Amino acid sequence: MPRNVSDDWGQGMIALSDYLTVAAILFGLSMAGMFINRKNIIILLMCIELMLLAVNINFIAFSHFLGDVAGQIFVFFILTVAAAEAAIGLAILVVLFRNRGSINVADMDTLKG
Amino acid sequence: MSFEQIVFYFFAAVLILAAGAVITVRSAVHAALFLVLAFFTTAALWLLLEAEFLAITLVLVYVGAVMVLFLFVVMMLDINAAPMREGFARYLPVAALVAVLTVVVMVMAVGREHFGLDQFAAPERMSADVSNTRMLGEQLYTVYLYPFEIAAVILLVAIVAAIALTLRRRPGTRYQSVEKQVRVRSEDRLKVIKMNAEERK
Amino acid sequence: MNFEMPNFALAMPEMFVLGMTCFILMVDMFLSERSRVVTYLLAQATLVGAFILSLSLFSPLRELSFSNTFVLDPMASLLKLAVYAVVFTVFLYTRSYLRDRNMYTGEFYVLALFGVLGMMVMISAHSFLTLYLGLELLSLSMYAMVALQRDNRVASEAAMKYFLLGAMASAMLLYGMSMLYGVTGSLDLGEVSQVIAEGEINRLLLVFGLVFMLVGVAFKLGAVPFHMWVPDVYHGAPTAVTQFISTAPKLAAFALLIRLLVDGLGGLQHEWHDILVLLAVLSLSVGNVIAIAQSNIKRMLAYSGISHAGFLLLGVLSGTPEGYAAGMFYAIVYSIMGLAGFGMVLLMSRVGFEADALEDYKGLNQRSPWFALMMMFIMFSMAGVPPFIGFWAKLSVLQAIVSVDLIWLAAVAVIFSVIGAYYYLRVIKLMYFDAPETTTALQPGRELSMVFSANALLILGMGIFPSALMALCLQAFVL
Amino acid sequence: MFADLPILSLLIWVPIIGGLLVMLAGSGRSGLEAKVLALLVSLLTFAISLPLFFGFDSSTAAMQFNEFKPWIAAFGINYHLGVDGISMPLIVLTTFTTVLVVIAGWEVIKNKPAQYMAAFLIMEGLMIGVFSALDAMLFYVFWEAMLIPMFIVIGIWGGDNRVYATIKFFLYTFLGSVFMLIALLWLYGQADSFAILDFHALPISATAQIWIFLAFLVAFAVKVPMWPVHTWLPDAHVQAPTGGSVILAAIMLKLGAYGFLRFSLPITPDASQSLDWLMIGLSLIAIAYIGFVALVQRDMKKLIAYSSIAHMGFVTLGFFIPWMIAANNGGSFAGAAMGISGGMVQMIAHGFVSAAMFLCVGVMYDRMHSREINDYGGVVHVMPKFAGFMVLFAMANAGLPSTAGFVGEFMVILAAFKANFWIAFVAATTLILGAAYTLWMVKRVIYGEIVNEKVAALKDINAREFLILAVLAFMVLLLGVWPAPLLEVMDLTVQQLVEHISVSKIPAGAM
Amino acid sequence: MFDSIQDISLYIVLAPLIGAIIAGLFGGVIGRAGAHTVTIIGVAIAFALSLLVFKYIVFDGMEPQNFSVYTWLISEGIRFEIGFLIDELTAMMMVVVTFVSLMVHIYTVGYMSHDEENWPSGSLAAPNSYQRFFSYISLFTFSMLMLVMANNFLQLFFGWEAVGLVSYLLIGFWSSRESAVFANLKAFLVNRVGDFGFLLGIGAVLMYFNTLDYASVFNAVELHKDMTISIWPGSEWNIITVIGILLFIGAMGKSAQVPLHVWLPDSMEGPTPISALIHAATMVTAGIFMVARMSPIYELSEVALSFVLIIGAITALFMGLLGLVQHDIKRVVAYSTLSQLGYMTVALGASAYAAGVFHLMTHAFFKALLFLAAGSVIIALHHKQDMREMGGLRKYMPITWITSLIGSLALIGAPGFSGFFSKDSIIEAVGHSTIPGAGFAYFAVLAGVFITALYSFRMYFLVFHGKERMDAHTRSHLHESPAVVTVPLILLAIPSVIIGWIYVDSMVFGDFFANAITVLPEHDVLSQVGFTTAFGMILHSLVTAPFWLALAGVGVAWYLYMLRTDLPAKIVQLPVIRTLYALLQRNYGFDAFNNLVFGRGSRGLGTGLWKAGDVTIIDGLLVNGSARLVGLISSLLRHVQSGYLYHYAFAMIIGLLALFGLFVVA
Repeated sequence: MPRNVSDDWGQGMIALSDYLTVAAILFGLSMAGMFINRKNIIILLMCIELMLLAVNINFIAFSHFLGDVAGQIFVFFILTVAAAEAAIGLAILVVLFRNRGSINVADMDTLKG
Repeated sequence: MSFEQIVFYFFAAVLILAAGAVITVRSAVHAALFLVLAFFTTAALWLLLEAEFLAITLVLVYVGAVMVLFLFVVMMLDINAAPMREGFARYLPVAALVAVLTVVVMVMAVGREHFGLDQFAAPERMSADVSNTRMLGEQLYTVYLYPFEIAAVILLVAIVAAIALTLRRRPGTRYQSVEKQVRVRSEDRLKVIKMNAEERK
Repeated sequence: MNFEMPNFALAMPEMFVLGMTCFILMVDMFLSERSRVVTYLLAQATLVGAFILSLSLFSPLRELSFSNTFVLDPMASLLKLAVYAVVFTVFLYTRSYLRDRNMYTGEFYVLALFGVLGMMVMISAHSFLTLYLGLELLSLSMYAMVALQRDNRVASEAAMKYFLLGAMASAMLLYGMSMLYGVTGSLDLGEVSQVIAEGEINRLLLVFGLVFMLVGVAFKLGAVPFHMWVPDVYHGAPTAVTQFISTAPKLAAFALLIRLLVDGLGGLQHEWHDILVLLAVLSLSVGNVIAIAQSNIKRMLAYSGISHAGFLLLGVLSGTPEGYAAGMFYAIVYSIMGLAGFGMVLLMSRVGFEADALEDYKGLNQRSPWFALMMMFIMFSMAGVPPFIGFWAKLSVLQAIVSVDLIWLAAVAVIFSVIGAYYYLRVIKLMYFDAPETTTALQPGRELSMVFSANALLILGMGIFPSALMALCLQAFVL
Repeated sequence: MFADLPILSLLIWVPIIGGLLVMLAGSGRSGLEAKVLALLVSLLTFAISLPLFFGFDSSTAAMQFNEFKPWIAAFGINYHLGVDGISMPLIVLTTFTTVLVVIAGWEVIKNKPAQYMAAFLIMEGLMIGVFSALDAMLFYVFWEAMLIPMFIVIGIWGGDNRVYATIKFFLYTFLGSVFMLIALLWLYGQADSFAILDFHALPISATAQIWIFLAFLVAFAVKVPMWPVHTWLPDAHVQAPTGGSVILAAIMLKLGAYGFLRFSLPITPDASQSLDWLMIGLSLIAIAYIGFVALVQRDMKKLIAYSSIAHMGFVTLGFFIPWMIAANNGGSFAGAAMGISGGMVQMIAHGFVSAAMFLCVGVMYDRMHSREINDYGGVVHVMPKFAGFMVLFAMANAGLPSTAGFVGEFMVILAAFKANFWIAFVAATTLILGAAYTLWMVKRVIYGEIVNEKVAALKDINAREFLILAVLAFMVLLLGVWPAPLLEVMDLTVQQLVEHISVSKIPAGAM
Repeated sequence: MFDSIQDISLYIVLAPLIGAIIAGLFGGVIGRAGAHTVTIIGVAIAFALSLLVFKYIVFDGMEPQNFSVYTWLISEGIRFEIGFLIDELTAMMMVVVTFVSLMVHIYTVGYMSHDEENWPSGSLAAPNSYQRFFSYISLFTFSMLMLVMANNFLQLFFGWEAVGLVSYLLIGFWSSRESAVFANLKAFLVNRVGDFGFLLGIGAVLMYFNTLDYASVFNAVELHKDMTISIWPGSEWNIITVIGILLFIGAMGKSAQVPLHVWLPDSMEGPTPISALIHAATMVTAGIFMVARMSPIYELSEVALSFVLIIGAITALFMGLLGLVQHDIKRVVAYSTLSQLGYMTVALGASAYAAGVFHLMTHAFFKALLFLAAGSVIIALHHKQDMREMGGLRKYMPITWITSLIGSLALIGAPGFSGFFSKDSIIEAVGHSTIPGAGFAYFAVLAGVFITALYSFRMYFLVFHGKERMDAHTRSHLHESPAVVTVPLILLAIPSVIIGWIYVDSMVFGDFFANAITVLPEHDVLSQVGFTTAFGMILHSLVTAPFWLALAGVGVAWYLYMLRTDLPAKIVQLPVIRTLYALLQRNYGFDAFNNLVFGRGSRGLGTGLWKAGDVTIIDGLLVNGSARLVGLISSLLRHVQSGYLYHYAFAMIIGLLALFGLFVVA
């Protein structure tokens, strides 16, 4: 028996779905960012960070609502990996820039077909 | 509307606006700053979710380190704001449509129908003496020992990779290599080759 | 809290590889250019040692450790052994290539070995967490390796594309994991599987998570439509790196697939079956069809790899142990063929000349008949013509799907493999039927030509006696 | 006496290993060592195959010279060899033809002769493997592997348009056979074995039979080739070197027909029955349609290639006639064996005749480097010995009685008459069409005035060519005058086959 | 010396075969003399032994011999044998074949003595052409003997085709002549049309009798006489009729009955000896022999008989007419042969098998004689064959002249000559026949008598009498042919005169063929004719139409070609005649029709099927088309791989969305 939506309001509590929705929107936005942006690769790297952030929100929200710490642990690792990823991504970006003098996404079209 | 809700909606809104800004602003520096904003707001949300340690970590590590790195690279590469590529506007509606569709589907899936309060009741607040950090720590060094080690290796890889990729032994600079000089043989220096006369085409 | 001391012995190979890699990392710092061979030998020794360790740990049992985040089962052992062997061969193949191109550095070996470690973690993962971490360890190593030749324009472009798309894919994978975690309440594959089996969870949500996860897996495998990185990266990366990333990681990706879909989401077989069918058909068609239009052999092999991924998926989607065994057999066989295929490119290349245009293979039979013959073996094997090993791989996969009455799918698969045969034949045509543009014979190093010949002959030899490997793969799933 | 020797294995592996040795021996430019070695290997193989014929027990329809070794346990695939009256003559034909091909290529092949000889020897072993395999997967392995040497042979030593032809050949046949593979896998799922004889005994529902039959059909029809999947053959023949054409025509086409006998008929008798109209229709189209097409060819090899298609039409016609015979004779299959035997004889005969025809064209091509009929005329005046052979083989191709070409056609037409007058009627048009296109070519090439200087400068056949053609002529006449030994060998096997196919395999209760 | 008739029969067939093989394969070694010696000896042995067999069978009253030589093959228990059936019919045919063949062999020694002149200079085929020719005719003798001695349909067909093969080789013997190689191709193909029917006939026999052995078939034929076969739905044909007609189609090809006669005139491109041997005396009568041999079958089907009768009648009449307009001496004889074959066929159709066979025999002698005589003339005139360049040869070539006259008289059926007895029997028999078509046939054969006389004597007068129209050079070299030519003429002239007297009683009206030929009482027209002696027949003929018609023919010929030589040209100009003449000149348009419909038509069809079917639809559209389509798709699809990262990301997201759409939302 689904409760009326306004009930949740009335309770003054934030539902899990609220967090998940925020994360979903964030995820969607950052995904869109991956293909909307055609100018600067750095922004793509930031989109990745945003995507991971969305995932992290998911995990933490689940962790909270499940009362299970594993989700937070996972986020801990994701944060670690994301940092590493950022480091490598930026390193590659630097290499790329040195080779091409540009980090324009649209300029990366040597390889195709 | 409770205080919690106000906090939540405020930060959620800021978060989404910041994220939207990240993907749309022209300047990479601005994007990075908006990203910092997004991290801050996220940290606030996490506090609502009683993940204090991670919230702090996010701010410290991400805002304090990762984003600085980003900004550093942005500044270092000194990229001019390139003009918008032509056809972007033409392409945008399709892109927006796809993005919206994706979001709609996702939101439908994670909406209240499946994750409302009646499916997932809000848990009781934890008592003040429960240390989020301790909880994590205990788990991390016991149950998650193995992942923890791997994460360490990942960081090592990142270090190695970053150094390997960016540490420059400048190819242009000339320096002596004594050992090579000692080892040199005449045939390495001078090679007599025979070529057939080539016909001019 | 109750915490059981983990059984470290099971992870001996991982620990050994990690230790050795760190050791190499340090040793390498003190080595001069001349004595780099030490690094090389140490790296090989690492693999040999790991091989011996894994072999000694081989048992038909399924053992868990590290609070169930780690599993060692026959599949894991077998795949790990295969990974060592493949990477060992890659090192053999690539030494002269790296030396000639200023890439003969400790970093290459260290990164590759970290990659191996990542694969091992994935293969032995029994939790979303370890799966993810293994995947990232592997991926990060590979991103770096692609860009390792720092002054190579295309390589850096390839690395960037690979990195961005890879990161996006792993984000999607993570999103899927988070959903599954949310609905099942556990990261442990065994528990997840159990919860799903209880059947109280909304399947829609499970599928929602599943789709996200599959995107990540499909990306790793290079399955259409998540394949776009494959041609560009294979093409752009230095051939040595291409050889690495096109072979061993496929084994790990297979493990990822099995761990996630079978160990974790076995209860959703009905759902993922349909998705895999779609991905498989798309991969087979797009891979084979686009490969026809390629003029660069590395790109061609990349598209061929995409189609092979499709075949691999066919084995898994059958949902039977025989099918998984067939998929594993396919993955191993593919990596053997991929080694040889890119090995040929390595063999043909000289300093300053990558020999990756198909045109470069013209008249090879006139120049070096032996290598042409070996390359012919490889091409026919990839095309799935008996008596080469590629045929048995396709056969076992087809058998798996026929046995679950997916005959139409088998028909689709074979039609596309016939279309695919065309571009393999074209290579043979270039080598055998066209006149060469130069008459000089290939002069690869002895090591390279021997390992290449052995590789190609293995393709033939295993084609004639495929029984042992097949039996091993089957043992891994059918106890 | 020979029972303890693994004759079939020897027949498969001696040429394959011999071929590898030849390839290794062939470093010399002239490749004389390689050629001599190749000749020895082919002769040895032929010698090994003789006990097969003379030691064959024609009083039983069971498999003989059996060999059995487990091969791939995971799939229950075994190295299982054996021959019966259907496969044995084809094996001997293979070993015989290979000797001729080796000799025929002796001086003609200048470019990499060792590889050339090696390819043929390896092909020989693989083809024998196809004929002797009693395990479906073993059969398939040989079946496919055989494409490789042929692909190479046409591609390297072929004519100007060889690449197109050889790729077409490969893909066409490859496409055909992969469907067979699926059918075999399905059967494996049902029988839990890849043994062909187990497949024979397996009850299969009607629908499944139809699908299996169609899958086999694609594979075998391409190979035979049947209309409309025949277009690879003219191209392949025209472009192939003489030896390639000879093997292609003499043996490879037979593989498809053999497949029908070994797989389609006994495994899916009910489907064969319900689709026999299709098979007969296609066969008749091959005979009549292709006959007309052959009539207008300007390229000799193309003409003979088309004639091969027409002749193979008789083979398939003979194979699929039994049910019509039964329908027309109140369920009695009497006379069906004659159709099948006729098809078999036609296969053997066509092996000799088409080989001879292609060798004849090869003889001329080696001298003139043209296959165009228009470039020739009056060859008899400069090459009388050759002309004699050519006319003989042409007559055999036209199905003249007392030559090999007649026996099979005769038997098939007789059997066809039992089934339906009009089938026999269309089939018998080959008497006219076959004669028309063959003799028209003979008229233009052999007879008439010497048309140009190049023809005037032709030299008659040398001893090597004479030997080959004479041996073939002898075989063509022998088979035409006294086919009884051949029939004796296959008679029981064919009768058993007819018995087998006359019983429905649809499981009781299922339709 | 000879153990049994089995052995003798074997020697009879093997002797010419061995001769042929020796002359053919070792011609270069043994030389010309060797070649003709060995083949003549071979045929002579065959002839002598045939006489012996004839003696055994006819005079000693030996039972017909039916035995197998070896088993050709066994399939499903049905044995296909090679074997001999020797009865009166066979014995007679053997004697005729070997005799004529022997004569032709001897004659050939003279006729071909300068054969190298007929070859282009430098041809390597020329040196052994002489030996090859002997080899061929010996091979022919072997084949013909196999045909007539067969005891089963299979061997009959073997011989049938083998004689066709030799005929093919011999018509095209001078292989540098375009017309010759065209003619031999045509002959073979037209014969193949006949064989087509013949083979189907054999198929029908096997289907219903399960054996191809004559004796078994004939024994069982009664049982099958009411069986029917459904040729197309709703039309049931009597099986005996079907078999009869199909077999007869074979005979139509071999014995050149309308409309399959077109090859015979063209076959005159071959050397004259073979025109005599093959295309007049023996091979072309194979069809007649076959039908006679099959009399037990034909007797049971009036429809088949009627068919035979009508075809024969048409051939007899209309082919004779063609003889009137020919200028080539050999062609006149050739059309005469056609016409006579028509007579024989008519006899068969009227169930007067004996008369037909008897005519076959007499015709063999006199037609061989006429051909060889024509050959003799041709030799004398240096291979000129146009009668408009002949005339008055009587005084130069007395032996040829007199033998030709004998031959012509025999041909027109002058009473007392062999042709008279046989032809008159046929006419009488047809007159008594009652089967459908008999009336027309009777008219045709009667008219034929007049026409035969007319063209025969037209030829005779044009060649041997009247003005000498040849050029001076030729005339100066005119002389009688050598003995090897004239002796056979004389030897053939003898039976042409006397054979009728000897055998008409027993063969036609007696029981000579009782063992070999079956005639149902209701068809037995010959017994109704009822002569008893040869002499009685002559007497009777004087009061019947044929005699007077023949006389009239001779008279008209004499008038037109001796007295008023200007008339024929004028007659031809008459309005109706002109059209008719043109029609005759064109062989009633048969050749044009065949060329257009079968020649061009089949090539057109072939081209159409090839270009439209194979090249365009199958190869172009399906095979290459699908390859091109894949290639096109490939080159289009590769542009999806644009190189732009955002496209790649977009593709991934689209993929994700698609998976949602398919598996989550749905």
